[in-house]
Amino acid sequence: MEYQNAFRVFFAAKSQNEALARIMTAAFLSQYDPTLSEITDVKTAVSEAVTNAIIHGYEEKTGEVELFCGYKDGQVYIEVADQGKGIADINQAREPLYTSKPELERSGMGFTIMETFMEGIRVESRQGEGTRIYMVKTLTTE
Amino acid sequence: MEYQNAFRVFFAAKSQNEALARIMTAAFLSQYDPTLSEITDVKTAVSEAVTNAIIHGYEEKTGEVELFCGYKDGQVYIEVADQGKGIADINQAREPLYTSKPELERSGMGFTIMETFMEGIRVESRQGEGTRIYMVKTLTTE
Amino acid sequence: MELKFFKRNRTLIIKIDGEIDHHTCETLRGETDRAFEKMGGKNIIFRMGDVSFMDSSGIGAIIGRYKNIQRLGGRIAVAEANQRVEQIFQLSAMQSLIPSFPNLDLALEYVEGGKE
Amino acid sequence: MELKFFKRNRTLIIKIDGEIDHHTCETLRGETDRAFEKMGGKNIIFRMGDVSFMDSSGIGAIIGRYKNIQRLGGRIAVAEANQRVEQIFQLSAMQSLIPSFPNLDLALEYVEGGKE
Ligand SMILES: Nc1ncnc2c1ncn2[C@@H]1O[C@H](COP(=O)(O)OP(=O)(O)O)[C@@H](O)[C@H]1O
Ligand SMILES: Nc1ncnc2c1ncn2[C@@H]1O[C@H](COP(=O)(O)OP(=O)(O)O)[C@@H](O)[C@H]1O
Repeated sequence: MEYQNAFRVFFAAKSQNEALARIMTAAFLSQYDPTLSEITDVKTAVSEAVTNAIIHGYEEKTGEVELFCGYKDGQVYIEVADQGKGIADINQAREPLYTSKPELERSGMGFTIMETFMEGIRVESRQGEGTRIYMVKTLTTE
Repeated sequence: MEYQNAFRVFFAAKSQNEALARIMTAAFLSQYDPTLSEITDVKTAVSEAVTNAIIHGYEEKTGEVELFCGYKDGQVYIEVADQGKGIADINQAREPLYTSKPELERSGMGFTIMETFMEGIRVESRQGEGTRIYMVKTLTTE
Repeated sequence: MELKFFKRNRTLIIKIDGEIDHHTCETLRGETDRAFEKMGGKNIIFRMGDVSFMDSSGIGAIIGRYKNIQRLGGRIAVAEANQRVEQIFQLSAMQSLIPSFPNLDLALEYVEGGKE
Repeated sequence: MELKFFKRNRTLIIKIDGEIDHHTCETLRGETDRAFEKMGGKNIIFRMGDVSFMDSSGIGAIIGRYKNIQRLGGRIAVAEANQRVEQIFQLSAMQSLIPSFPNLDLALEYVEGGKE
């Protein structure tokens, strides 16, 4: 796809970069005069996906997280990817309240939030190879 | 080099992304409690290098700009690269007030500003292949 | 994220300022548990009026505190959550365990109303 | 970046708010030249007290306006530049052509003091 504008960033799988990923996303989005609520929707979804890459993908060990933001014709395209553990059962993972890490006080609501705040979400994952999440959101334009 | 934290972003060579590059840099830096003046120094240097990639490297045509920010032991490492035109004479390019684009009202002060606001700057360039700028800055730590 | 701790009767009140994510939740959890141990008390209220961002990590941390507190017979509530935070609570159906009140007084009334 | 245009005597005053970079300079140049043509006048003052960021593109744009104005016998000055903006002016030795004043009154006095 030919995006009107896009960036792709790779950053260390460290929890302080969750905020960095949100700021980058918000700064990119703000070029397109989104509503505050749209910015927060996308930031929240990105935060969930990046957090998952760090704690589930890499299990809080070293690794690199990839974040892509693209814009085309009023739609924002997000990708978040890791080359970590992968997801064995994607359907189970996407169930509300399911978490494989209750000991870390995870709520199991990450995927549900991504699905609620974005329009489409697609999960590609292979065990031992990693996970890539695709999300889309249409911005209201005046 | 093993950085304590780092990101590498690739974005479209569009002038609105000059601000995006500055925001990303500032957000990364702010993890390390820099002074406001240090943030501005690095933002200004990044802005010069990214602008150069867009207007000189790609001559305002399509292309991708790369920005790297790394942190290690109190020092910030910046790289800005393009795969554009390249610089024929690097010494001439670095002279204060030299510009190859006076018709665009460039001041020829970009390199001088990078040198003033950062501690070390290294320029790698090959005609027809592109340019990569390396810059370092030590943050004052309390 | 910044945290401020107050004690009112037998309730620890935690005022949260800033962003709640997986990164800041570590601090939120640790400091809350430490304050609860040090200051004593039975119940917890999270004042969330100045929370500028929250993702699902916040739900995990609040439910985690609920589990600890509940074992000791205490109650937990949330006060002043904005619309966005409220929406995330609703998604998680957390409110059946941890009610959310528009202001501190109502939250206090609820938590202090628990049995001795 | 936001621009506001005022006219005082024979001087066009441009108040710049926000960030000056290569991207916003296009607007800065275009709108300044249009306003100068429409509002008439002889001199230009850039009020820069609310400039939050400026890189070397700003120097290029100001010198560009200087060249146009000077041809018509006008003067150009900068007012209220903060320390950072001032530092960038100094690096470029621009101040020999375009003086910088702490306030608008001094800048006006200078530009209006040019010969008829
Ligand atoms: N990037 C990932 N890599 C590996 N496993 C993942 C990844 N993202 C999600 N998962 C799996 O999906 C489950 C559900 O994810 P989610 O709904 O975000 O809840 P939570 O993060 O609270 O566990 C996780 O517990 C984990 O097992
Ligand atoms: N990324 C680049 N690709 C090609 N040429 C460049 C690049 N960066 C700088 N140059 C050359 O170096 C000159 C001086 O750059 P600089 O000091 O930033 O001044 P300015 O951008 O105002 O021209 C430019 O005019 C250009 O010829």
